[in-house]
Amino acid sequence: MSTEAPGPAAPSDALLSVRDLSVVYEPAGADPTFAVENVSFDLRRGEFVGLVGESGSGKSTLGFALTRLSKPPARISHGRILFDGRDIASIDSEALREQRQGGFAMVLQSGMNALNPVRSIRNHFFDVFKAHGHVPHDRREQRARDLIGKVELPAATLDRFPGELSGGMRQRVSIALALSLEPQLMVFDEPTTALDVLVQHAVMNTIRDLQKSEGFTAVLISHDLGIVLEATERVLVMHEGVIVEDGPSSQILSNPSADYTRMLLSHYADPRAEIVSLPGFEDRSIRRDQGVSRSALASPEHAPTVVTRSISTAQESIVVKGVSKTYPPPRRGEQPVRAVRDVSFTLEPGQSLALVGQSGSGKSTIAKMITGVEKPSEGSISFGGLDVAKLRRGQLRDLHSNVQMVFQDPYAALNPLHTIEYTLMRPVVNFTGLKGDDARHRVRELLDTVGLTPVEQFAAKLPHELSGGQRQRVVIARALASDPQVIIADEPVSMLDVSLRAGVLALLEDLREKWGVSLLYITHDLLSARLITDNIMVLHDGAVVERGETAEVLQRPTDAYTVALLDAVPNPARAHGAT
Amino acid sequence: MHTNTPKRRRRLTAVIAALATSALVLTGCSIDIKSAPDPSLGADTLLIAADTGSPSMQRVFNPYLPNTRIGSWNMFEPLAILNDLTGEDVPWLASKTTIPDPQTVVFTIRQGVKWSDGQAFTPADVAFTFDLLKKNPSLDLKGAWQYMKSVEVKGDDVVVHLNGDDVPAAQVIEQTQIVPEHIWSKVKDPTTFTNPDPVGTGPYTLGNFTPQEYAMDKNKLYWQADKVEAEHLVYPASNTQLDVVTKGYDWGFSFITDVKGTWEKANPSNTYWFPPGGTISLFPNLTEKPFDDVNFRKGLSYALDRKAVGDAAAEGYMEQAGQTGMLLPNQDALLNPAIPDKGLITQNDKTAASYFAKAGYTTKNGKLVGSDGKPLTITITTANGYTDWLRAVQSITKQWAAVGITVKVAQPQPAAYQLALRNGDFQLAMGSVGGTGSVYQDFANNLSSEFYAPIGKQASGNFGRYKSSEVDALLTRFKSTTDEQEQKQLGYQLQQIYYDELPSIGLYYGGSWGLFSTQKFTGWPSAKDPYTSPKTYVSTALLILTHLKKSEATK
Amino acid sequence: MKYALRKVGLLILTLWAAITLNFFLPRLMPGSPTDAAIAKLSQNGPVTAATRKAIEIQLGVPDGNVLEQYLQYLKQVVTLQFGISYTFYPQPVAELVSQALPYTLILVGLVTIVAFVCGTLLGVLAAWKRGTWLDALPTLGGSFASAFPYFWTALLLLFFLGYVFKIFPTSGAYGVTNTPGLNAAFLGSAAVHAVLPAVTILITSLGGWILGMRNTMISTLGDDYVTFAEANGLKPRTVALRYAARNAILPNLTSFGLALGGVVGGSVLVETVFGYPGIGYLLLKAVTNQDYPLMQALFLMITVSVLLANFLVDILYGVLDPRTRK
Amino acid sequence: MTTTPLNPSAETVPVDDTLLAAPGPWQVITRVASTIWSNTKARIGVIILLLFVVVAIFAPLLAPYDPSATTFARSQDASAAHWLGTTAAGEDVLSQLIQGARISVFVGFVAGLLSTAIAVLIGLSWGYVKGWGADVINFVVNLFLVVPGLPLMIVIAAYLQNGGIGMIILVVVITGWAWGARVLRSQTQSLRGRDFVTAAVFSGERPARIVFREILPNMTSLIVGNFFGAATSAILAEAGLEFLGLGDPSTVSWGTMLFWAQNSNALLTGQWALLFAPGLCIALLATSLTLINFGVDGLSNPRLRESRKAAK
Repeated sequence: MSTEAPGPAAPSDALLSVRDLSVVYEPAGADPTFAVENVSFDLRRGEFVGLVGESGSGKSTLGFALTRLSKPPARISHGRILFDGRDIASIDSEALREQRQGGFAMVLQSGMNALNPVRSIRNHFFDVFKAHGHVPHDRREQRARDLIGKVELPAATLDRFPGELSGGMRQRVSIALALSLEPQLMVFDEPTTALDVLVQHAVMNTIRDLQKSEGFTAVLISHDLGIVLEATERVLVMHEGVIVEDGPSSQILSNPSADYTRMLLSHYADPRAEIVSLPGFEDRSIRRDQGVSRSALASPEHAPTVVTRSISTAQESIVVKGVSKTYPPPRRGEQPVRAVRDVSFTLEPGQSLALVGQSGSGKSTIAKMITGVEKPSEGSISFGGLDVAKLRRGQLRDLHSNVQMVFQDPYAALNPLHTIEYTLMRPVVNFTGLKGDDARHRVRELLDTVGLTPVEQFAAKLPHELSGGQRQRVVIARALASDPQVIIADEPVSMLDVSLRAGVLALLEDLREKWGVSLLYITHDLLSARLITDNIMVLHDGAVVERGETAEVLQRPTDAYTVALLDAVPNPARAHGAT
Repeated sequence: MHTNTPKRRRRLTAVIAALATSALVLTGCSIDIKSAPDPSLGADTLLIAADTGSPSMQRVFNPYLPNTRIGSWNMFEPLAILNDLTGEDVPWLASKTTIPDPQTVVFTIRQGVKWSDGQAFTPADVAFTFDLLKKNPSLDLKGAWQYMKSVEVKGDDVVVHLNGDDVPAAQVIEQTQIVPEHIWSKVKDPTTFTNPDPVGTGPYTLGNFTPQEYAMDKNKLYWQADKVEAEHLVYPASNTQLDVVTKGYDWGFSFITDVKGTWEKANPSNTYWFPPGGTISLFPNLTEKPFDDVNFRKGLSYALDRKAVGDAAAEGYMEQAGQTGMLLPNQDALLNPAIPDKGLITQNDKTAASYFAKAGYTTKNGKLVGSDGKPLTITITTANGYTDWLRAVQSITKQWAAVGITVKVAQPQPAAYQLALRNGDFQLAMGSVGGTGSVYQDFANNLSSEFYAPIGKQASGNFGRYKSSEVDALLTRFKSTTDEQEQKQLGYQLQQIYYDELPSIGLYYGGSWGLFSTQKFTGWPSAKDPYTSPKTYVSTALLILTHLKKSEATK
Repeated sequence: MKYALRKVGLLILTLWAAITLNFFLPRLMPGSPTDAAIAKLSQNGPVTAATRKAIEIQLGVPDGNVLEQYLQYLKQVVTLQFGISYTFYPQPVAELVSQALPYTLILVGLVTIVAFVCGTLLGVLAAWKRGTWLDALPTLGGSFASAFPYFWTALLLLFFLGYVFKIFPTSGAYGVTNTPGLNAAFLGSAAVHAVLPAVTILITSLGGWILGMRNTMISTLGDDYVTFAEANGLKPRTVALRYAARNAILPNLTSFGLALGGVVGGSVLVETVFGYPGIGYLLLKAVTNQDYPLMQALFLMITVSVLLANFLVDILYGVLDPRTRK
Repeated sequence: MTTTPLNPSAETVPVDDTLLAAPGPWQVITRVASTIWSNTKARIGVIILLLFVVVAIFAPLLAPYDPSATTFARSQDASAAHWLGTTAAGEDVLSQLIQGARISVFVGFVAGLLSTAIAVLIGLSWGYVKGWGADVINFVVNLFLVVPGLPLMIVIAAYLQNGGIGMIILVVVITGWAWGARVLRSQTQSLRGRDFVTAAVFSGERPARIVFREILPNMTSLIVGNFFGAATSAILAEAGLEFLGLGDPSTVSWGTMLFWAQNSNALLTGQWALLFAPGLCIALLATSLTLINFGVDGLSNPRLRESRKAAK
């Protein structure tokens, strides 16, 4: 194989050398676009390298290309991938297949779905052994047990089917499967993104330990610079298909060279700190002291003109008293699911309350009960004079005119086929009684309020023409359309790229301050809770384990669960400060 | 892997083009069908297309059930056969039938007849049979006991006493098929008795039976054994037109499209004979305006080109029918000579218009308009699936459209069509008249007030709701006369009334579709030798089976 | 438990409603069974008033008013005593059905299974070799063949292979000379007789399975576990069959269940054209002759078997898909 | 930093993304059409279908003779005057074939539209409502799925009598909507769990509006697919019913041509163009709809789209 590679020669201990690699997307009926453009880099043996970028940066595309898993419409259009001196960009499929044992392996983002639902875990392992024949017949069972042990799962897991395992367990199984190939290179594509915070943390630890003990070369692809910096020795930062920075982790943390990297880094902070600030976000204590509106500080060029409330009446509080919710058992013979256990709290007018906990802690169920979507099994929920649990369908409308919701996934919360104007017009027409030009005017005011200007342009757009942050602003504008007293925000920023989060949070905070809307903020992300809420309640298994002022609770947690949650927050500074 | 390259597209297009072309090329060819007789059938065996099993044949040989196998007719013989073609009575199990007075019929039972199990056939069997039908009216399909009061055996005679003067009843009663007392007396419930192992007096006995085919073998004990030359009969269950043409049948009863081009062409010894079996007619609902007006009916009649209607319905194989109710030429002898042109009515739109005018209908803007100023619309009811009738109706529709009448066609399913007839729920209905072989029966069924029922009440005959004291009187006289000449005269008068009053409008003859092969046997009925109708079922089949001779080739 | 009870309750309710519908539907048809019988007889020659009367007595104007008839019918359903057929008087309904059922079950049932298996395999192949002639041929051929009207295909096959080239028999389920039973002659003859109807059903139903499987298989091929299996270097055969196809087949099982349930109804058009003595032919006869007892029995049988087949598929689903176990 | 960069996200949205081009029904239709057209199979289907539609529309101009004129010699073989011969009643087969396209295309479209409309109405309400309402609909739909189809058709056809085209359409619709309703219902159920539907509830929308303005447009491809499927089975069912003689044999359609062909044993008289041609036309028309559905499948499932180059 000729090696007339342009550019720098590969270092002598390089396992992988990528030269001028380009990957093009050629979807039917659309123009081709380059997802990865002229990328070159080397990986040394035993190195643990992070590949960081926000959505659309091409990092996963690159990961798939490295392991030759690109599928139409993606295609490697140019460049070479030298693995152990051999160009794998152009070998045939059978040679490639053989190369996968003892070569390169990949752990997919959605580890949940990476296992064949109708095959037992044992068969998954045996399929790999059979395909490559690298484990003798009589040693297969033992080898499978060893591997499953390496990812800290009991041997009994081998008898199970993927559907019987939790997400974290499934991701561990796929790591073990990748490991069973005895690869020299492992590519982890967002291995923990779909998992719960605490589980994320544990899985990452396992990956780190395995890398050390097995000694494979690893690439960790993630959108979360925090996680990557915590785990890896070297980081490649990708932006719009190009590697913008490549350097040791410590150097990137202390002295990033690219603006983009600096911007990413600025969005990390430790929720336990005395003072927590993000770009555009002064700490609450400072703001209070200075008596300045935060949003004015944040973006002077973009200060939203806040609409005066059309109805400024006495505010009502939401009172939750001894609420429990029990779901019937999901399968016969199992225990009923107690999603919420005896939760009581009051959301005072104008207050902001954080409800934190990992998934399954019952926080979303509480939101559903407050908005009348679900009825509590025990206890009562009232909003002003309304007994929420006893509302009939028609009355729910009255509740919704005062209690609105901001959804987690801005991509799912907007009907892709309706223009922004239509989406916002509906609640305006339904709740305020405005019609025609008045309603249209109101829609534009709302867009202005959430900072989507020029409003005329945005009104005419469809959701897919907006970025995630913009969509979330539309969702917030919709929630505001009925002049609500309470907004319930269910993980409003968890689906957004790190750089977009602060803006949306700032908007929420702004609205609360200017409009006097009470905010129930549901999240697993303690940092954001710290930034925008006064009070916090930590939920675990449906019950409140800790509550108090947000800053107080996060700085001096008393419950072990709260501590665990805090520890799970990725923090590059902390990680590298400690080492 | 290239999915969508121009080359592939061309290939796809080429495949489709090739398919279409080959289809068209194939379409241009025509394929000759030749008859290929089953070599396993001997020269002494008749293959008969008659007994269609659907989906397969049940072993039912109880002659009194409508679902009885056709073979029953060859085993259970009647006292006399009413030749529905000629109207003659042929003495059969009764060697002689006498009517001493209009209320009594005497059947002299034939001597020397044996049941196929060897037992002698006696007058007691006849009396038992009549008794059986009396006790089980559901078996009395011919309705013998509608006319009978009692039966007695006097020596070799069986004397039947009638309910009143009823000479024509003899022709119904004589058709009763006789069953052996020594077997049927032991049957618990004759109404559901399938008679799987039949014993009869007829020329054949049941041979091998399977749901797809059964055979009959010559009855060695048959009283006319010398006249029966075919040793075996085979009745397959599947008798599609394709089967009939290709599989070498000797005798079939089926209309076949283009009989000359198919049946006759398939084998040089194939012949056919399609004598009239009834008159396909339009029944006007006589209780409904304007059909109650004889002038209107005449207008409709003169507006018809019956030749065209008949041609459309039967592809030109059947003749147009006259307005006498007689089947010609079979019943030429009984035809009223006073009626002009043998009752044929020639289309004449002018005459039609004059009759319509008498009925109050005039032509405006090409439409026939009534006195109320509304254009005339008529609905003709025919049974769904009776395609020959439908073809006729389509032809009528075109002809009447020419004189300004809009015709709608109603095609209920056969059962619903029957219901419509019975309830009088129609304006004009297609139907068949005559063909029983008895002049009295033919007219009585359609004209007698005995069967009259008001609209809404179910009628069992006389669906047009005809009512005439004159006709009733003629029919009553018919019942009480034994004089053939007088019967003939009465027939003339009924024909005249039929011709004048148009209680139904005759269109064309429905055919008796006889298909024969002279390869093994000759002596089939034909236009030259019209001794009986070519039907494969009913007792007249016995006349054919005892008439066949081995052909020169098989002798 | 409450959920299960509700399901069972709903099933019983559906069954009852279907049974009731089966009772009333035939009675909606204008005209009585006698009318139907007369209509049939009148094609052979004039039918006199006396004949009509005899048949009316024979078939028996059904006893009592509609409610009483209905209760009587329910009793028949429960006791499975369906009485005597009108069309095939005096044959008991049970006898007719039991004669016809084996032919339909074996012919249509077997062909349905064969079509499902072959169609599914071809669909897997088409999806796996997407874009090659192995995809184009079964996909296009299947689309085209499944667009053929059943009876038309049947007629053409019958004409060419039956009458012109005389390769296969033209009607019936077995040779005239065979005695039904477990003898080689009969079985051989029955097999030969089943070829044309079987081929007809196969041709016209194969396409649907091919297309269905191809589509789900293509979707499955994009699933993560297939990508992961490829990333682990499993052999293409293993990936195609054990990973992709194994999962892709699950959604098609529901359609297969309905198709299996429909087997008992036979294939009316095909059986009619080939004069095949199965349930489909019987059904057509029953419906066109207003044979209430026969219709009711057949409808009940079909209804129950559709429900039963769905139930069996649910069980099969449980076996094939561990997610539904427990 | 409250401004967000205006870069379009590369995320894939899990709905009919082909419908997302721009607002307005015309653009949606254009976009649907172009997606379908981009599929080779679908394109062939569209061409065949258009051909039939054109023949149907201009049938009176294209047919050489009056299709119901019985004035020609009976059972003629193909000739220059009668390309496909004549029927046993003396009609011109080619003229009948051309005229027949009208009925089949008409029945296919009308019955397809009607049964799709019913399936949409029932399927969507069924998917959206909860509680006893859903049980009632479930019950009715199950009933229609369980009761045998063809006998039901025959019974209805017999009940309605006078089998005209309207009756055939009605029968096909009555027996054909249930399956589509079931498919649409499950899609509705999955869509109703989407956040944008919940959001619409929060926007104070009434259920009917949610179902038909929020959910329905997101199922366009499924509905279009259902339409083509329903039209295909309607065309086949029409032919089947007419072949069994349950239609009105005096109308000229492919189904009745086959009925007459069988009735007058066209095979026997060597007139088998009469049998072959209508059947082939039915098959081609039905195939064209099936082929178009290949393109429609690609609307909702991008995996089923044909890529320009699929290197493996």
